[in-house]
Amino acid sequence: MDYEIKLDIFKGPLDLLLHLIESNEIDIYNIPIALITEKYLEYIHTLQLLNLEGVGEFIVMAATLMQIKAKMLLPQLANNEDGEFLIEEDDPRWELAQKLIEYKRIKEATELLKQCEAKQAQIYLRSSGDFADLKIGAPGDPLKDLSLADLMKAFQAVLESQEKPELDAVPKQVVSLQQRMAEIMELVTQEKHLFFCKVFSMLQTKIDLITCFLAILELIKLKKILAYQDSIFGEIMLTLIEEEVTVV
Amino acid sequence: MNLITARAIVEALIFASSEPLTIKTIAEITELDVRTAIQIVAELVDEYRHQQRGIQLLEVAGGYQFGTLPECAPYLEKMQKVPRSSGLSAAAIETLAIIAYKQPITKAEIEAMRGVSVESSIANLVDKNLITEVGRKDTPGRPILYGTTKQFLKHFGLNNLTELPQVMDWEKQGKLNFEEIAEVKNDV
Amino acid sequence: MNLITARAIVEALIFASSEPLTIKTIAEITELDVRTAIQIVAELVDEYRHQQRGIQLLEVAGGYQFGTLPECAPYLEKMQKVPRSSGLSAAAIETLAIIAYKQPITKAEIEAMRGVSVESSIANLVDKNLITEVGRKDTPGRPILYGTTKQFLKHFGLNNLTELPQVMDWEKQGKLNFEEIAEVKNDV
Repeated sequence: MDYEIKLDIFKGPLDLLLHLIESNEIDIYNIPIALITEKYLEYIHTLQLLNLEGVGEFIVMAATLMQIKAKMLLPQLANNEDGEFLIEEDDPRWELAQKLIEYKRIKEATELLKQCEAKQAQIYLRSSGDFADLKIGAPGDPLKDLSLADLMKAFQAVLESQEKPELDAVPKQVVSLQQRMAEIMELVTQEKHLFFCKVFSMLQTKIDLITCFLAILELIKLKKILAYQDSIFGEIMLTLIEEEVTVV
Repeated sequence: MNLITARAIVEALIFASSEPLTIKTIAEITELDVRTAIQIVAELVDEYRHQQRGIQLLEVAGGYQFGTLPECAPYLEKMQKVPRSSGLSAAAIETLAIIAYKQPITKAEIEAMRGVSVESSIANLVDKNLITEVGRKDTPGRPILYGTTKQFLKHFGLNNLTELPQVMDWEKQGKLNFEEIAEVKNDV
Repeated sequence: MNLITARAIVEALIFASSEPLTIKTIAEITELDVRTAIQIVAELVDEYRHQQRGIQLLEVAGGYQFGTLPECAPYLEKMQKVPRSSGLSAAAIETLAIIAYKQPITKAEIEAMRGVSVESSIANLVDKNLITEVGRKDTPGRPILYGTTKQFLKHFGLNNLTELPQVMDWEKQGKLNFEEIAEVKNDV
């Protein structure tokens, strides 16, 4: 149990390594690789005994450490044929040191971020409570508050907005298409700009509605009238085509 | 805790609470006696009322809660309708709904249903990885067919599209209507 | 709409919005010009600051939002009906720190820096909407690039990424400057 807590403390091999370096007051640019490897392996051994998850990553680092240790044992001249001084980058520990320094900064950044979080946690925002109806989609997650029911509702709304005339079981012809067309022509001539929905407002039966709709379509097709909208969601208007005007 | 900070605390409590806050709870949390709590709340109600604010402190369901002034409602409604840079607009949701139920579907087919251009809705939905190109329709111009993505399914917790809740059998009804309309036309 | 009611409306809008409200949106809804909107918001911020209230008007994630004073936190904690965001695991916050300071960055790059797999951290952070895909890196396999979200700014009480606290000698190594990231974000 005790070790499980320790594993949680070290967020990874670099974290552990950094801990070993700092607790032993070691210069990050001059790591006594043999000593550190030994200490590191000790810790890994305990982890393995406990057979905990995430040990693999610690073992990869152990292998790296041992590789560095081996390189350190090679005569330095092997890499330095021209007899120049070793530059820092040629030190087998260079890369590890860089990683550790970078990781130290990450830890610092993490600490700073945690402080921001703690500070922000002191500030309570208004709970949406009463304003559920004024919910505004959260950024980043476009679907955040969108449920399947909302999606269905949206689709239903589209369906309902569709021309969906239902017919009486036995269609009875009240006004013929020709008659209706003539009527509409008269209306449009009178009013110049006629609301599409107004044409239907006087009609009662479904069959009348359909006939009327077909009459409008027919008139549009014949280029007698023009249907247009002022804005995308605006009312559909009907107007008389005087001469040659493109039909929408 | 002097009276001024007590007032601030009470204000903060009511503000942050998801439910109307009772005097009893306020007194309990602030460790004030009930009479002082009542007095503080009354003062707050008054203050908000007389400062021509957009917020008021209301007594609701036996507790206190902040709310906006009724006069501001038209603006709040407007806010709801303002398309947010990152959320989906009502138009985009509608387009998404059509694609979900009617896929694969072309832009022109969606536009025919919605009656408006869906160019930007589609771009937005593709961008958010909710819909994607699924092929080309075998009609002149070979228009792009759109369908929903895996991410779409994931969000709604669906395993596949057959799990979409049923909406009244519209396809069938649509056809039926057209046939009937055709009949009417023939009768003319 | 005179100035006093405009102020009330702006106050109501910010109050009712569940998200920080930008000046742009405020101006749009109220039909005020941007300068007037800025002035009104600044006045409101000042008013709240100087009235010893329990609520303050905060600038967060590029917008304005009401929040309680930190001094009230001990009392709010006592209140049960207050939803609190769940904390992040130590591993997740470390991954998040790397992404915040080094964005845009790929999973492999983060793993190289942390020395451990960050698969689950990333899934967790994406899930919490703190990070998101911001693009693809132009390298073999075109790996996903991650960046922080507006929710991230909100969670940490930052107005924008330049407000991230400085880490010595670190920012310089970032591949993109923050203004560029901000631009990319706004386009998403």
